[in-house]
Amino acid sequence: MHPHPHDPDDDPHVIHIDRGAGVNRRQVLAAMAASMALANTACSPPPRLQAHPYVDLPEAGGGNLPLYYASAFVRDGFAHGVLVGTQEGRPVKVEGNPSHPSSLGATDVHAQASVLQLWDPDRSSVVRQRLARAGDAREPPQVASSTWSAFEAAWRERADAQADPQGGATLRVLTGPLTSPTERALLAALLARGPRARWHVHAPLADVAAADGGWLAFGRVVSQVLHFDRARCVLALAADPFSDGPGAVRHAMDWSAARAALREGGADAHAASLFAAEATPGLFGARADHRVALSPSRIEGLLWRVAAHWMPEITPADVGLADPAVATFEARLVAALREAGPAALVIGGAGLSAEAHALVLALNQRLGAIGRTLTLIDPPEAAPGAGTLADLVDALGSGTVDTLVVLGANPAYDAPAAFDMPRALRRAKLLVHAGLHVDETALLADWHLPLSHAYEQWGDARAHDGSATLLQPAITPLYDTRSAAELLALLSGDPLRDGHALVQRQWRAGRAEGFDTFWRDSLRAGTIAGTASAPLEVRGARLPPRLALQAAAATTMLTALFVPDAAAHDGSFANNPWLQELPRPFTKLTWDNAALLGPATARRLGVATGDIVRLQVDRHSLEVPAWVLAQQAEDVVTLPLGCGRRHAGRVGDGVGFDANALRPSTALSAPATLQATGRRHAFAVTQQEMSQHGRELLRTVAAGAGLPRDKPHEQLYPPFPSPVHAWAMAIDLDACIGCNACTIACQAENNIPVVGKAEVARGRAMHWIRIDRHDLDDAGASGFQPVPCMHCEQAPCELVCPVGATVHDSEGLNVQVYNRCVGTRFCSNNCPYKVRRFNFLQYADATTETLKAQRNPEVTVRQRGVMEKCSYCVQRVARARQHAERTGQPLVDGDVVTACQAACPTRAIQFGDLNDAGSQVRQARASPRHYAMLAELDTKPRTTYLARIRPVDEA
Amino acid sequence: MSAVFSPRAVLVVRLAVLALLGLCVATVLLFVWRARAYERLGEPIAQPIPFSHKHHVGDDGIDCRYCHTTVETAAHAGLPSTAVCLGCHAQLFRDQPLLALLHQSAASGRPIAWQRVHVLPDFVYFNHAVHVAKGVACVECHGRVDQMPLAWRARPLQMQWCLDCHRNPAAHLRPASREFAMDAPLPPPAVASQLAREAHLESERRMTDCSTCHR
Amino acid sequence: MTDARWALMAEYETAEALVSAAQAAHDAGFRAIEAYAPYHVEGLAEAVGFQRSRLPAAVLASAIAGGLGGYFLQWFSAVRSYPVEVGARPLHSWPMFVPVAFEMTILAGAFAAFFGALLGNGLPRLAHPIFDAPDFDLATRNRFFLCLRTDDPRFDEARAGALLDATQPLRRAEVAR
Amino acid sequence: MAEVPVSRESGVLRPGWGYASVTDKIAGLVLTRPVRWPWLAAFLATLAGTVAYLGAIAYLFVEGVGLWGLRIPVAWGFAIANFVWWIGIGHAGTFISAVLLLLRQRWRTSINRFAEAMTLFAAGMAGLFPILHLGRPWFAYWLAPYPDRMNLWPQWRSPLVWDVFAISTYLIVSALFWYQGMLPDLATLRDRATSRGKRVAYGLLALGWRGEARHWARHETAYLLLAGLATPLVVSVHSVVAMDFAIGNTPGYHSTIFPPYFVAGALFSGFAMVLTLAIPLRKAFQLEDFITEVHLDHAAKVLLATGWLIAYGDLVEPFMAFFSGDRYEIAMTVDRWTGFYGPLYWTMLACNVLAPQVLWWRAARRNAWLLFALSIVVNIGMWLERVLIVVQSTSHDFMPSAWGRFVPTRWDWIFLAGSISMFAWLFLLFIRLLPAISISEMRQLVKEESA
Repeated sequence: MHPHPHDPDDDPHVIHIDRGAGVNRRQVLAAMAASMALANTACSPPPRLQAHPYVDLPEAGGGNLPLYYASAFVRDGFAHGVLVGTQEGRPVKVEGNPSHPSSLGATDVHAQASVLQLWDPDRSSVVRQRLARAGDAREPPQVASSTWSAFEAAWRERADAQADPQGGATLRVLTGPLTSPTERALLAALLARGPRARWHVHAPLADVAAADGGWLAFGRVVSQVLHFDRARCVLALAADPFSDGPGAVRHAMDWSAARAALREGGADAHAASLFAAEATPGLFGARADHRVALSPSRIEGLLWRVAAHWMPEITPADVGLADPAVATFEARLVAALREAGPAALVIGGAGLSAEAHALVLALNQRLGAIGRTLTLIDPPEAAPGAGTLADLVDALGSGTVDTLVVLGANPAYDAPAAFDMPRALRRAKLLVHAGLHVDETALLADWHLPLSHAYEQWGDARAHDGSATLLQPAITPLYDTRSAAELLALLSGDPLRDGHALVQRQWRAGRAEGFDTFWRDSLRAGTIAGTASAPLEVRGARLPPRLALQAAAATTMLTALFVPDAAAHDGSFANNPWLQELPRPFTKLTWDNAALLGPATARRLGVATGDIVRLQVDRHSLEVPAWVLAQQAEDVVTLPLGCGRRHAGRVGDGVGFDANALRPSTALSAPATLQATGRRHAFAVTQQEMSQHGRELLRTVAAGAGLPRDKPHEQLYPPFPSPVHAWAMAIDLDACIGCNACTIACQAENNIPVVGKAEVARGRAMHWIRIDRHDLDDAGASGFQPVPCMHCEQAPCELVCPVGATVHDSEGLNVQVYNRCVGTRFCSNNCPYKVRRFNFLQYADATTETLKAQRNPEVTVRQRGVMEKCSYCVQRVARARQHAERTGQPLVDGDVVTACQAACPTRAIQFGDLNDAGSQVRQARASPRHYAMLAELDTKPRTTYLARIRPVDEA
Repeated sequence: MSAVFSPRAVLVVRLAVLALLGLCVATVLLFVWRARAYERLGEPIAQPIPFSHKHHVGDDGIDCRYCHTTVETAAHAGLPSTAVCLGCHAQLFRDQPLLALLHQSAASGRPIAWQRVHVLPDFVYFNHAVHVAKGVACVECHGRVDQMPLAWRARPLQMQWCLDCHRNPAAHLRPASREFAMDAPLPPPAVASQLAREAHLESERRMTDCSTCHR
Repeated sequence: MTDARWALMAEYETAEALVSAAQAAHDAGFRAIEAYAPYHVEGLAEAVGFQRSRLPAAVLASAIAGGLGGYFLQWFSAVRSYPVEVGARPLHSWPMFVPVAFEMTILAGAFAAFFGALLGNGLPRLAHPIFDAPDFDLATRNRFFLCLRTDDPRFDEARAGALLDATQPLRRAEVAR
Repeated sequence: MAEVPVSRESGVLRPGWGYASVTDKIAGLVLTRPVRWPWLAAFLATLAGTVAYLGAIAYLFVEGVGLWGLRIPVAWGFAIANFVWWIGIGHAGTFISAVLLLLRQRWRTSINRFAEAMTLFAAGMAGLFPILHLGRPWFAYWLAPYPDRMNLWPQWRSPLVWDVFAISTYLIVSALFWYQGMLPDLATLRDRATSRGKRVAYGLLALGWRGEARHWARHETAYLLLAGLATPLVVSVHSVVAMDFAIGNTPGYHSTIFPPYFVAGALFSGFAMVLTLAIPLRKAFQLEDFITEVHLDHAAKVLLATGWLIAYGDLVEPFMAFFSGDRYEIAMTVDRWTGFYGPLYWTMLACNVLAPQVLWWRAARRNAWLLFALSIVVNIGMWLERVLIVVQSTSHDFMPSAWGRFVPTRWDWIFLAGSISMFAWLFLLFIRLLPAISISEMRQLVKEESA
């Protein structure tokens, strides 16, 4: 099933010069062209290239068509089902797995970027052993590369000590959130071997309060599976269900699907009305029909007031004072919730107290939502009996820990500052760390063991709804690495060592007969049927005590909110350049993080965007750059985690600030104070102007209404027909939530280079599809608009190219011919949509082998001095056409799916053939909401938009 | 004062001017020659194993597809893997010193490093499968491989040359049955146009679109 | 009959003197007359019997050819050789072809004017008998010269000499071949 | 010895000059080298600048145009502004020698030669920039039509291709015109020179010119014909350059007034540069008798007139923006006034429209040093004008979400300075090696202006 091991260099279709001359061909061509131009008359013959065939043709065949392997992308322990697309044996692109509950075919930015994580040149590739222990952090540790067998030998000795029944040496295992049945079974076996062995879980982003909320309400931990498709009214309190948690993509998908009727202009069939009370701007809030920005304490006040309508037992004393600022919002909300009844859904998020979370659960129950718009399940990551990080720190402090194994976690970086983790870790007598990178923790460890990437290993993990998901390798490990399961097997001295065997053993249990078919079907589907967690039966929720209204009586203290960075997440993606250069949805900030402040708060503190401020949380303080954001709640300062890595790699080191240094505990919020320092910080942003200046670029319509059809202009010339196919794209702005998945998908598919902070600051970001954010009103409502190339039928860019490097083809594509481009850049000047990107310098990395291996062989890697832009994934169009021509079957709608379209979690992007009367894009163009951007210029764009629908009561 | 230039001086000047003109012409010719040299037409190329198409195709009559397995299904015709060679040479001539490298490769698992004969710049996306499906025979671009002791490039593989065919494909088509025959003659025009119709080739405009070959 | 001398020469101080002398020589029937001046003297060429040059006609012809050629080049390459759709403009977008055609017109005309003049004047000609004539380096400063060539069929030593003397030149000399 | 004829007082030539004295004076500039040290100092300084410039170019070819402050949306920066500016300067020469010749303006005689030289060098500097500006300069030859093995041709609808033809034609024609006019003077140098080397060198260049009557006649015809061809050419060239912008749809580019506006601007900056060069030249080599107050006065008048043409353009641009009611044009115009580049705009107006108004006063027109200062101001103003058109327009076009500012880097300035010093270097070479004033035409002038 998985391809035969082979180094990409030995690929028959990867052409390169002899090892001797380590230059890439493009440089040679350029050099030759240059030398010709410079009339260099030296008659050196062109370089003779070599080709390396397979030794044995792999099962997969030598063809150049992509092969997809159903596997999973694992983040925070949860599986997101994906299809790993390999070209010539190399994973180059990830698509969503349509049959996976968390994906339904869509992906988010991290899943899209995960393929680059696999090829990350800074990945840990060898076992490292520390020879002598450094007295303190300042001494550089003496480290030698070692081998797995050496480690195993060393481990055996300790293991025997641990096995001693009379309280042998203590063993502690620290993992991130763990849902993999195989790994948990192996871990259990390991812990069973020694009486004084214990497991600790460290989830830097886990919301402790939410878990406690479950205890308060039902006396147990629960996790919620949300069903947006069944909801008629959704209230998100300090939560962003469209981007937080493993179910985010599914939520967006369900919500979008449920709006279909509304979008068709029909009656408001199942479209949910979304209410957001958020402390910091999120994708859900931006898309909500009604949104208010409030500090967590005021959000809780709101919650209690709203809950009181359904819970007579809540006394007026508990309700507290009304909040005039949100009166209208509140009224609308209550009405909407009433109307929705059991189809209502209330979601609580990070920053709320445990009591508030409990109240949210109780309210949902009272509304009848439980079992309908949300089901409660046993948390797949729940680790009963496992200790917390705090427990571990205590244990370490007491010096009773002989051996500590840190598996796939990086506490030395992402633990709260209060724990002073580096010091604590040094107290362990033997510290073993296993991870993808030689990170902050690895540098403290006595042994560092390189782990395999998800796409290199056999494994399993659970989806947000508990469905078991299988991981299968799309390529054999690039380095001598082990999967977590294989490592645990080694640690526990399991007779089986091969990941494939381990996972099979796990799932063979009770499936002796028919296992092979079961296995094949499960692999093909990517998930194991019928493994979704069963809904919990819960008794009536207990009403939590109302905390003293100290929060309501807000002091001058700010509330610091610790949130995952939209790109770097908890720091595990910090070394991923695609993500670092990805504009954060609201600030359009790249290669950085910033402390977000509300406008009034900023005014009060005399802080402007770019000012460096000193933040004080408890006894920790840090100087960070501030960003004033209209959408941000007042009295709240948002601190994105995951940046400021010290040992992430060549990309992630020292990007932004490390907010963990301010965390007093694992809680996600804390009181903070702030004052300006008077110094300034330079940000690199991709969009300066958020106002549309009255230009209707992003247009909105009332529900059921349509836009006036702009009448066609008089034409001077006869049109050029597209006789066979006429490709076009339609983007539904009512569906777009601005999640950026398309941007990264495009970057992965089309070999788009990253340029770095300095170049982004100079306006040279290369993304082919950029997401413009427009302020829709002064209240801070945001609209997102993906802008790829418009493929204008009357393209201004083509007219001005002196060498015909950008021209039209007979299918209506505005093609950019890189090898003809001389780089006058007139096309970009003449492009009204400014979608063209230029290689001002040599951006494409021509030297790093692993990065070259990630590239899509179907797309030219652009040289310095060449213009590029969205090509409608012409390589995918070509692949479909060539298949049709070879097999003789005509192309049908859906045969060509662009990378952005495939990734979109709300199916906002349609691509197809205008000559095909039944095509999706044709129907989209017929919609009354359809319009072309800057239509007055009469460029006749092939990429057009469907207007966003305004909330019903604003129409 | 006497004249600046004696008749002899004039002669010298004339010669100098002539030489200068000659130099210009020479430079132009040099560049033309260099461009041609790049193609290396008809130049046999030394290979680590002196593989003879003449022997395998011409004498033994082995079909192209026996080694170039993906030519009908993929963009690349596919170089035969070591295993394919061993398919015969595990028995035949196994002790030939010439084949030592082959057995080494099989043993070590390291591929044989062949010298490329047909190379396209990597901004050109040529698809064997489609061309074969449309009736472009191997011999059309690769020449009489069955007469090459060591393979060489038979056609320039320059854009101009590609366009010649893309503009008038009918003149280069053969019936599917004869595509892999080296000595198949081009069918008469009537048949050719019939073939073109059956292959329903796209319009000349489509076939000369930049996006047909470049991405 | 071949003469060792190339011409008889007379030197003058003013343009008027040269013009009248040349006129006189021409009236006297001499045809192989050459007059040298440091600048363009009105009427001198006519005086030595120079008819209007055909240069303007040549320039016009060349300019027209250049213009047509330039336009044809564009039409051929854009319509015939490799037709490509560009910004939905017609293959033969003649208004866009005008500027280049115009520039080609000018260029061809200019070449004709420059090289036509050289050709007509028989230049470049680095060596010439006159350069050896006494004082002739002043011909590019402030002196005017008249030459009666010996290869003139009407040339006759005595008449020529007499005629030149009659014009009271600054000096008279013989120019060796 | 007393010369006949001798010039009398006339505005364009002081009295007391004859054929010989004129000839010796001007030929002397080249043959007996006066003003050695100042010239040498200037020469070495500009040579250093030129070498630095070439170094910068080499570095640019290695690194790429990313060295400059270019970005999306402002993909054109100083390089294009410099190009337009230089080509504008390159217009005065041809205008003076061709148009004024056809108009039989005697005052052109003593300034046309070095004005033409200025034209050539300026056009050369201009011609360099579009190539430096390419992303892949080594493929610049793809803009030329030739039968290649890709069967590809230039895209004739692009104004950039028109540029290639216009600029190269302009360079060639100006060079021919210049050389044609210089033939007799080269002969003069050949005959005046004393050292063998110089006699040979100038002899070769003179092509054996000997001033025969028929030669003079054809020479005159050809010269007039070239003037007749150069006159429409000079208009066409900057019109084409203007179309690089006018053809574009960007607000601030897409404007029908550009061709005449640019041509006027060209003459404006060109005459400014003529003064910038003439005034020091005349002082250094005591040419006050040839380049008199009358010349300065006339040049100043042209400056004033073209200055008003520019003012008209500067007025019509915003007017049309508001008159058209095009929201994008209006927004761009308001930004030009009040935006990031606002200060530059007002400085530009001060330099181009306000400053030249002093020329209403005769005294000012005849005050050499004031004119010199003014000419510098105008040059700066015109450069700012080009920069504003190129940079500010694109920085503020259709998509607010894509707006961005161009900020020049160190390298943008290096290339501007480099081209200026290379221009100066070439000009210094010229006045040292070739007659800076047309000798034969001066003789004719002596004749015409003599009693």
